[in-house]
Amino acid sequence: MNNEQFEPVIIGFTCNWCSYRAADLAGTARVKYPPNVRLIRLMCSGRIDPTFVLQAFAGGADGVLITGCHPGECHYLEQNLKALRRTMLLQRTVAQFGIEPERVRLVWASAAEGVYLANAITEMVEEIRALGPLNWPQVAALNGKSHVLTPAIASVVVSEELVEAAI
Amino acid sequence: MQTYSYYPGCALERNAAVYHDSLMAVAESLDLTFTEVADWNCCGATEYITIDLIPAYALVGRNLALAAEQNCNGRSLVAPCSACFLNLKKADHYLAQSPELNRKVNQALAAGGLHYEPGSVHVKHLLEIITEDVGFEKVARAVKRPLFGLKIAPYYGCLIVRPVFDGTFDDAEQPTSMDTLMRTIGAEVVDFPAKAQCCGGHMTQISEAVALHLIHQLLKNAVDHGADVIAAICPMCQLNLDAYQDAVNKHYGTNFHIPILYFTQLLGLAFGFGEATMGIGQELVDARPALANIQVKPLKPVKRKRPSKTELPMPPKLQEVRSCLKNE
Amino acid sequence: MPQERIGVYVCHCGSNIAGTVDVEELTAWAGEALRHRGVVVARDYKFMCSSLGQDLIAKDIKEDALTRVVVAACSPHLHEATFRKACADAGMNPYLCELVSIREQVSWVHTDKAAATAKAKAVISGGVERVIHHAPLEPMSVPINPATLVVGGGIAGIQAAMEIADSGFHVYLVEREPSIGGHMAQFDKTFPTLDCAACILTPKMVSIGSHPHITLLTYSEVEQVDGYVGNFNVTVRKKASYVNSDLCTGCSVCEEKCPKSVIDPVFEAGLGYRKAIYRSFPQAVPKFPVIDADNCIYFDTGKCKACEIHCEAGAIDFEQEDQILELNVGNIILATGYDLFDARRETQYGYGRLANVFTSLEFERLTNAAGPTNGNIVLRDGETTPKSVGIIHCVGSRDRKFNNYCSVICCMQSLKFAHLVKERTGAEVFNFYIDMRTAYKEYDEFYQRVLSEGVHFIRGRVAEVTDVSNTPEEEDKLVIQIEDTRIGRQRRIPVDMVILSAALEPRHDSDEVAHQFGISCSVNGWFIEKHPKLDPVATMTEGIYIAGCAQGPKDIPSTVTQGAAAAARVLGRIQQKEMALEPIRAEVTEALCSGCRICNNLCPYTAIVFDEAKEVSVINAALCQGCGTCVAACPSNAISGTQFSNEQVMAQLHGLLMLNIMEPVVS
Amino acid sequence: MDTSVKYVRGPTTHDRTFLEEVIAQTPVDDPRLAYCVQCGTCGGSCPSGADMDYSPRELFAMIDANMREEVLSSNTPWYCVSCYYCMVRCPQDVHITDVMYTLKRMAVREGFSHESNAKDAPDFSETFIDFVENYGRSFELGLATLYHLRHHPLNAVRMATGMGFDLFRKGRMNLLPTRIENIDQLKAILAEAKAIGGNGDANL
Repeated sequence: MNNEQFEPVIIGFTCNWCSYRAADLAGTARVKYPPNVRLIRLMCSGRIDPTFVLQAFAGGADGVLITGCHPGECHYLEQNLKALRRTMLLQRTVAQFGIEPERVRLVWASAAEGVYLANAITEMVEEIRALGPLNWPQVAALNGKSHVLTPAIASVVVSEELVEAAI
Repeated sequence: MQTYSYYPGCALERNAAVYHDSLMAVAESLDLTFTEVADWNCCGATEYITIDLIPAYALVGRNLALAAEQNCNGRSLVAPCSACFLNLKKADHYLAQSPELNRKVNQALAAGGLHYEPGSVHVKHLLEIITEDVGFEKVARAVKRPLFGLKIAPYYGCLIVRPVFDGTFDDAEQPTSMDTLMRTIGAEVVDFPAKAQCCGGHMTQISEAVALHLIHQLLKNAVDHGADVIAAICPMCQLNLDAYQDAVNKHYGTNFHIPILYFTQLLGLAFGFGEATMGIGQELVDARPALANIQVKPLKPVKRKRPSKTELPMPPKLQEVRSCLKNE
Repeated sequence: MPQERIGVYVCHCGSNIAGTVDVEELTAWAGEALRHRGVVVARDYKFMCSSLGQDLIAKDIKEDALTRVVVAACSPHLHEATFRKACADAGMNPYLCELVSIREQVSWVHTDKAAATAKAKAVISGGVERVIHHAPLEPMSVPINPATLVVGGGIAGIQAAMEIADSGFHVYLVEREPSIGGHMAQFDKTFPTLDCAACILTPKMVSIGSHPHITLLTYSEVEQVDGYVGNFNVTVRKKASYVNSDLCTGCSVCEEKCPKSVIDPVFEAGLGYRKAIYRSFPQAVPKFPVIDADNCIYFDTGKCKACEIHCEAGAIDFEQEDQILELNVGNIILATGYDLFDARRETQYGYGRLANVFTSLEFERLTNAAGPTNGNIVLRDGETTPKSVGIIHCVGSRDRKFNNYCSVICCMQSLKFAHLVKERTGAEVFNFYIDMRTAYKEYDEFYQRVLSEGVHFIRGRVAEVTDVSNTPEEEDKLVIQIEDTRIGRQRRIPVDMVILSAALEPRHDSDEVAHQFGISCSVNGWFIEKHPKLDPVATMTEGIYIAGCAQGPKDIPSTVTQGAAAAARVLGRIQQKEMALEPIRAEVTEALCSGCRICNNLCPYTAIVFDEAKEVSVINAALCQGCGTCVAACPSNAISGTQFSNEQVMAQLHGLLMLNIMEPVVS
Repeated sequence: MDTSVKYVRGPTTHDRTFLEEVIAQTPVDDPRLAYCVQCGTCGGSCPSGADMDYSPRELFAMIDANMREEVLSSNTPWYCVSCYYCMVRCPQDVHITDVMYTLKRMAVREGFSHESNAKDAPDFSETFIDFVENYGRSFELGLATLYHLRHHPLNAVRMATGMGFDLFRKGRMNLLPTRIENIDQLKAILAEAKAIGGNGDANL
């Protein structure tokens, strides 16, 4: 595939209090960023289940953007730090699957940082574009013909390591 | 023993040779080793950049590349001349900031078989090394003959404190590090509000009137506050204030006769080196009469007059606040 | 799962969405490509949020027996409530409606129409998949405790407290300093009318002090905030004042007798002195002094007790300790005010080095009849009247190195200063400004008045204030060096006194305070309001309101307006008696719980406890705030998060990636 | 964290303006020239401001007004002493000194540099770099003599007899320039640099 024309699909997880509002603010301020990212709103970045991320990759996403409040500014005290730990372990885990860890990116964005979030999205899209489409043969093997990772299979894949990360 | 790469700059080869000799002597007293970057070239001063951009950065880039190459990675590069210091620091900073500039400059360097990775050489001014890396305590321990009674106006000039790239080590308007250093060697530091003003740089060559105005302002301010000697940290500042003092006197009908010494000469004297070793006498305005003011014992501190009943309190100095914050 | 009957509604939002997204194509696509997922109706309309748009949905719910609704329009933070209500009015459970954003996240941020339309399809597809898994919910209802906490006793807090207490509801007013009054109490005159600040403020302060519905907690700070709207639990530390307020008569003899004088950095802005036992100022409310233990001779050496000896009421109590108070309130108003920019940071203006450079707050004290000079405008020596005064605007404001905003009040304040100097000393006055900003009722008229008084106005930002003199006229003067931008020339203007109109900054601890109360600060550090135009005193956190300069720099009229507005919002809540809360909570399915207790320590609100008998974890719904961390962490999938269940998120993901579409869509 | 918007040229139908050209030829992506609010901090701070025909602030307004010839013939950039006062004080963080260097380069390139009353300044720079390019080091005596002989023969005499003689007597002036060892390497680097885009355009 010609990388010049490759349009990656990125799934972004946002927290209801900071980063989703930053995305709203980017809109209100008419800041432009590439349309490759599709956002899912959660209450908190601490809600991010590693399975979500793996499911996104299995379902055809080329990158996953995890966003939350800045450390110390979590609406739920410090759940964003749990997202941080999970992200770091996720990056290690996906690397073991042969996925470039850069495909999982964590960005802190406060409700005031619309421009910052938009810039981070633009940067990530360019980076993933440079990496090219995700190729994850392990999942194909696990699932047979299906390209969808069921939660059940995912939890097998995820292994104890992620349970540790979740804590 | 701390080791630094050393970039003397053209002026220290001849015009400011005493700066080089005195800083080397002082370095030894302070356990510092300065290894000269082999085959360094001119930094371009403020001239090359006015004609050509990429060659100007490539010229500085060669020095940075040589410093990095000569096994000095991780070591700081010390420049005693403020203009050289800024050129080296600014080139490193801008190359890191602008990928395009970096690409072009490295393409030029490649023609000479060199390469420079922005950020690999940490450029520092000599004053910064002595006040921050060595520290005042160690300087104080090296003092053998304190300069009691000598009234010094510490002159910083521009390029050591300005521009500000991710924070400089001292204030851009009213720096104080050399003040403290001069007090550490026993000297008395006079109030010198013009301490970071411009010496005129190359304007002596382009518009003497502008240059003389600036030099006059500096000399007048130091003399107004009772200084015996001005301490300089840059060869250009020293040259302008020293060599043009005559011209200022003629132009303004003044009679300034204030010697301009490098701060390292003053440190050297306090560390016990002889006047000859410190190159005293090389300056055009002879420093020896002023140095004769050095006392054996410290002057009695002038008692601050009791504030009158009506006097309103002054806000505390920012430094005091800062140190309070550090203690918290 | 029986097939749901889903309606999809695409909003044009005028041209806001339709300008960048092909709404017709999008609607047609949703009706076709998502039909197999249950979409039975797909419509587009100019403004879905209008009553006609809402009627459209209501009609379909009734006539087409819709069981789910997806609206593709603006951010759920704007209109989720609108569409939920529309659905509820039509007889559908409101939580079966999903609002997806194709404005903030699509049309406003993208430019390519085809790409934007393609993304909008994915977003709708995600919404449709998600809404299938929605469950009908009932909002949780909580009672509203009618008591209110107001933090900060400046004019904003005073106004807010007064409005609420006058309506008959109880207010706890917490103030850090020994007296209420805030910055306004330090001022002499207020612009543009020049009425005396004390004359209009002190009566209000007195009313606060004696109000039957106000508990005044001065010299106190909030330590901890728990709970949620309607039912906050607030811990307040009332610092030991070492004065028994039951006995103290406020006679101030102790202050006279105290031998220890210290510079007062707060009320006198460092320009005057107070004693170690002190009231902030004579009209302080409450009238009781406090002992500053850090400076008290007795606390230092164990000797002195001059205050105790001379107190006839026997009110001095060196044994007093800090008190911890627990308050239960339903709503909280934060009116914590501002700090003045530390003008020493702009070294070129010489504040702290040059004696006769003053800050705006110092000058307020200098002009105040009750200030250190009894209102005489004099130099730092306390005696000499200046013959020329320079007033510098925008010190620390409109400057990327310090504060990248306009502090709003400085132009008017500087005009006021110019007038006062002129009126009281006849000195020559120079105002140095970048732009003159006098936008409010009667403000520009005041500028006209000061112009007529012969004050010089020099347009330009001052380069430096220096004591380096070049000419005999400059000797012993402060020289203001500036480019006079009216003539494009550099000028050096010698003056006797310089006043720096310093910026208003967020309180130094505003970040910690925001965190404590669960709200956020903007990039510049001001508390963020719920909506910058339409909801300026509410915050994203239910039950927490903001007023005055804590929200951003503003003058006294705007501050008072906000104080009253916040009070009105709180009174509205109190009158409701109870309010509906979003049912976003986590639940444990006991049959799946393995009792591993991993979730127990994760909860920031300690809402999860372990039931020893059943050996399962249990979530207390009243404490749970719905962050979902436990849901994500549960290794047995035993915890589900209402509205954000695994099924819902997974389904949305599935939809966003278009895995639900039979044939790949080529856009 | 800096979350400000970078200067991005909006959609336009016109050719590149003079302002955009100056921005593009100044090193580092955004010298922030477009943010000037005309406060005059630069003009007020400038040690040689009194002798400039336009204050830096006026020059920036003139750049925005496309007054190319007037700007490039101005003596203002040549009177800049590189003291950086304006740059540390500018509330909008405009890289003023760097912009002045850009204007000097443009003036030299486009032949305007001899229009201003600072017409000797470019020659001083050129004399200086002649030595640097041939020796790798600067050479004070040669620089001063050559430059003054060209422009101020009287000064040259004064140099030789007065202060210059004093400096020479004190051993503070070289009679001959020092040449670095690897001058060929430097020459190769500078030749390549000139070939790449010696005329600026760091961002082009």
